[in-house]
Amino acid sequence: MIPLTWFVALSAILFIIGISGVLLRRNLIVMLMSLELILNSVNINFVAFSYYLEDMTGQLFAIFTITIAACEVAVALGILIALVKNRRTFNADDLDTLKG
Amino acid sequence: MSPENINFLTIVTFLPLLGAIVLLFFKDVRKIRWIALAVTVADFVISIPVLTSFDITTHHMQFVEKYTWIPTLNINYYMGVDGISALMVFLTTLIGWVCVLVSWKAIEVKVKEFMISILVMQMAMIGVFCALDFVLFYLFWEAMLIPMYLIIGVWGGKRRIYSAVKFFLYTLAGSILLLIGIIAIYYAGGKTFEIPLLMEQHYSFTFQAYCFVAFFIAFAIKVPMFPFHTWLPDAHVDAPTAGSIILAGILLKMGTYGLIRFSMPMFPDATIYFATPIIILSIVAILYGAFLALAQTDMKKLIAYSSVSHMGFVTLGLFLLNKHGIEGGVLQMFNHGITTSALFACVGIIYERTHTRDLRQYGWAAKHVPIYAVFLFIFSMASLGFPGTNGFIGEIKILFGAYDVHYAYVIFLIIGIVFGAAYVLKMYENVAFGSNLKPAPEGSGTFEDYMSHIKDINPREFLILGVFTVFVVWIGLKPTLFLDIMGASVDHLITQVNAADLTSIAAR
Amino acid sequence: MQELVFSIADVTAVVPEIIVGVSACLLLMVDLFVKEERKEIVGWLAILAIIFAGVGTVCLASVEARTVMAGMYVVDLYSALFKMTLYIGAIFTILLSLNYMKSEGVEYRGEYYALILFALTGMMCISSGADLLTIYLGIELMALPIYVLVGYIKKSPTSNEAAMKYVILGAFSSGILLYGVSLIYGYTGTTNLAGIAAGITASGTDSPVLTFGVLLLTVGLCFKVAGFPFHMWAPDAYEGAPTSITAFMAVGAKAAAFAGAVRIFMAALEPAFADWQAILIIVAVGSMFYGNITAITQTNIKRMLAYSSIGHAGYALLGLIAGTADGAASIIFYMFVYTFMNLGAFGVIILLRKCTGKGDMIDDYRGLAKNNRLVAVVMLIIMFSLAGIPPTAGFMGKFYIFMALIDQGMITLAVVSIVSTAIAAFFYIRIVLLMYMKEPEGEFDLVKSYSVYYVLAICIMAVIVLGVYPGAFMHLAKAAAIIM
Amino acid sequence: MIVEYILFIIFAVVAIVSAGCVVTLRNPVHCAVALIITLLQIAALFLLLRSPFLAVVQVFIYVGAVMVLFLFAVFLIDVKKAAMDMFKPKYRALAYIVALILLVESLFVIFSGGIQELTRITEAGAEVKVEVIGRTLFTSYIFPFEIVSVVLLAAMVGAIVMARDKKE
Repeated sequence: MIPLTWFVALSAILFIIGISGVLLRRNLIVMLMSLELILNSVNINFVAFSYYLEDMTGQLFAIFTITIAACEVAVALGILIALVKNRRTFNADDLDTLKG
Repeated sequence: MSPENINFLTIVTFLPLLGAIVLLFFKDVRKIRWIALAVTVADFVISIPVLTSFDITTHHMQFVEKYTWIPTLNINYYMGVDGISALMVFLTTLIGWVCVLVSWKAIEVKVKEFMISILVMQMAMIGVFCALDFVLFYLFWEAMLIPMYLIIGVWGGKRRIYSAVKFFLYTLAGSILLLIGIIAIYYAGGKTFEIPLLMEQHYSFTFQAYCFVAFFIAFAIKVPMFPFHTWLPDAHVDAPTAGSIILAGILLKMGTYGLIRFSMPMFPDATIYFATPIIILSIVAILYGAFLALAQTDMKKLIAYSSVSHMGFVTLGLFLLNKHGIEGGVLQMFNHGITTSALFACVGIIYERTHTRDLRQYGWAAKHVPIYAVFLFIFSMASLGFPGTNGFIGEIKILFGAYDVHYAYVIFLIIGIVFGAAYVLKMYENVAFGSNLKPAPEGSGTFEDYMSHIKDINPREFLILGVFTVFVVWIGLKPTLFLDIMGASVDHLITQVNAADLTSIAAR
Repeated sequence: MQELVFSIADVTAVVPEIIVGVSACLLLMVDLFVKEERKEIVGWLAILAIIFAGVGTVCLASVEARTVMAGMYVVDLYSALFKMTLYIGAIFTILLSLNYMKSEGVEYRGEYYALILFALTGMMCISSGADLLTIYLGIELMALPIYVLVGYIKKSPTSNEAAMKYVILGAFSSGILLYGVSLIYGYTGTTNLAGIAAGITASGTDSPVLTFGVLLLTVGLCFKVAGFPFHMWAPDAYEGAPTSITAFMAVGAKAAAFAGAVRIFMAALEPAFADWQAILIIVAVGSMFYGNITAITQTNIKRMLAYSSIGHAGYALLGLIAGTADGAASIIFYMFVYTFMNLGAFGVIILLRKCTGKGDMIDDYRGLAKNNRLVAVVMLIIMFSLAGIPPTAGFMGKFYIFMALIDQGMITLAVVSIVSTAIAAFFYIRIVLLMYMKEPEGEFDLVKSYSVYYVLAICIMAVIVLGVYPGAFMHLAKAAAIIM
Repeated sequence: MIVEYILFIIFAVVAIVSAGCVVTLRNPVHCAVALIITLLQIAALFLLLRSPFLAVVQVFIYVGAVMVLFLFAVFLIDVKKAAMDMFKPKYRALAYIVALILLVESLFVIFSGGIQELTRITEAGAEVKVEVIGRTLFTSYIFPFEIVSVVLLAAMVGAIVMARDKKE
């Protein structure tokens, strides 16, 4: 049987990659993709724990997470489109009307 | 109905607030002035029974009212007065209507807001003297901040914004320390905010020392004691006359009152431990204030610095910790409230006519405005402690008290009194007997033209100054009434301080 | 065969949520039949729905705390008090919006009110959630509509931009929070709050898995309450959003986030107190000082209020740090008071908005008191309340928190936070100073909108009444915190 | 089973490499494709964890819906302009610090051995039947299920409001 640690390690790596993606990339779409990576790493955790604990909660939680992730993407892309219509950018550094 | 059944203190405290609310619905400036006057006079009249039916044989709190207020935090609405606070309440209501009268013509813009500020201020000040619950006390204490800030900042002189902000920040800094102290003592004193209960506790010396310092700084800023006094000259100079009177008459007394009510009875060990340093600070304040007053040419600034000096007498008297000293101190609080208020009123009266406070611009008062000059003379004499005036009684008692503790103090005090005489006489001489040949201010034509516009005091002003004169002479000739009222309370205060655990102090 | 595990009693317990959620759906349909210039009707209907929900909540609050929906949801006094705060926040937000959204010329004004109701449903789920899943879903249901609402003025680049930044950082924080949840789930084998507490007690608190999970969860929640250093979304989102939505975020979203945080920390992570307390102390002290000091240099009032809200989040966190029932009660009280203060402040900003370009800049308040005495007095009282000067409610809120803190012997922390209060007073009185002691530069032509006037009147009354007589509500808050 | 180990390693390595591609590639289209590959690997891992239903959901919703949405957005917006865009040094140091902290923390968590202790089963468990999931979803989890349906509706309304212009 594959040790639980392996799964958690994989999820941690994906989590860190996702976080770095959000913090490093300036392309808004890629930032959103990195957010998906984070959520997926969470799901690996949930499903793995669920399996190794013989408890269904984790799986169910993962289903909800996937749904929410879809919602987030829909809203975020909607906002992105509104933004792009106004000013043709999707570079986060160009968002400088608001200082700070 | 017998006096016991009436909630005198609540009425006295909240009547001004009620008046302020009523004022909201009026627009006519004349009506607003008359209503404000009526409210303050009524308040004064109601406060008289507090003094007349006061039982002078006991130090216990009187006219006590106690209701549950915020049970979750064990906070009560708890009011009551002893001999010292009763005097202060009386002084506050007295100053209240005088302030309204003084501002009758002096305030012409935003009269409604001004009168509301004055009335709210009066409510808060009376509340401070009556509150027997620490949180209630703090609420009133802080409530004074907003109206005073506005009084200085909106109706003040040239540098009003600077002075208002300075006043606000200094006072706020003090309040924060006070709040910390209050919460600390709540837990140390058995989770209660009731001041009489907290006085009965005995706290460890370390705790006393920390709390004493926190409270002391908070109160010293209000007094103001050297070196926390720098906000005072600015605030005085830029405040309108009524603001100066409130500041000098009542607000400064808050600090010394706090020392009497909280610091000394609650932290007796620390009081004895810190008494000598505070006396030295007081002496520094007396001399320093007097020196600076001597150097001023602005009349208001001169009186402001004289306040620093006079309040130094008060703190010194209090921390002598003997009967003469404390009685003298408390009496001086009252006296200073009368005398300095009267002097500020005098400044205001002449300023309304000449629009200058520069001493070098005067010199004709005795000739042109003789009645004014007489009043100014009386108050000047009272300020320097001339026998037969109220100042003399207070200062002589403090001198006696000081002699009992250490004769060296007396020497410094005498020097302070001499300086005091010097600056007061300088001021009076400058105003009343200077040369007649001083040029008129630019743009006001010849000297004769200029002087013809300057009239002697009118009946309204006569009333203001007359009332102050009554008290100056009354206390000067027959102080026993006032001393009797505070007597039992002062005795009790001395017992409380002497309950200090002297061995623990000696060990340090 | 599993049978349905919920009964009619379960359904009645969530009636307020059902009312709000279903009304949101209904409003979407009603909106189709309302003419463009009369969309305000939708807003009034939304208010009506919230009032019904409020009545429902009051009726339910009279019964004892009970867990329903298979342990997913809890109905108790604690959630009822927070829901009342949220209702007030939502109703006032709508009242502030009625005129404002129209004058800004915004499209889809009917959907706007539906989205507010959706967000409100989410907030209610957070405050009543008894399972990390419910709380997480509540957070998302609150956040998604607010992302959209922040960007609702589509023509305005600042609004777009604010929404974009908010959505990315919001989703980012949700991700971090979820990762923490997953680790805690792995450690305890459940997402139920009570179960987690039991699990932690059983397995001990020294495992790095738990510590890391708690750390990430705390960070995620601190993002949601905008605590330093996880505050960076707040100033931009506050400044760019429509002012009414800024108010909604400052009031509703913050209160809901605190409702969730208090429940998670006090009910589920209580055994791991030491782990999160240390983090929260850093966040709280950082928030108070960073928020209050940065606020001093701001020139835009919405941005200043954003930094001030960071500072206020710091104060409220102190209640959690105390970790007692009094601490939790002080947060309930603080959030209630904070709602009125902030709504009042944003109401004044909206009133000024009509003068073209005015209202957003602090300098716009110069001399306001000269001809608009009433508005100036309102702003004065609110500013002093935010600064925590008695006899306003702001003081009582802070006072209660400090009491709870000192009760636990954390005197240094209390002193530090009181000092930061003094710093905060500085920028609040600056506005008073501008209003009262400077001369106006031009005429003020204020918006005439009775709905805004009502909001301001109620806010002022509440600020004063709660400042002078906080006893009753404090008592309720204490009772709620004890039975939680 | 040794096969499982091998499969895990393959899936994991591919997932990590493609995830790395997502955050490093220039062209957003390439990033999207890399993300699809990662998501597919994760679906495969779900199979290893005996969760076929989730694997299917993962493929359907993520790869099917979400990624299509992404690609739409990418195509809708000028790709060439975005392609020029790469790492900007603004927050780079901060990002590295955060990533490093998280890495150290994670390594500590993983190598402390605490995780393996959490395992409660000794041999490979049985898969959770779809039927059971469905039942639970509609009984114990009915309330979250309802909330999530509201979330979906709210998100839909929100997305439409944002993306669509009202035609007069």
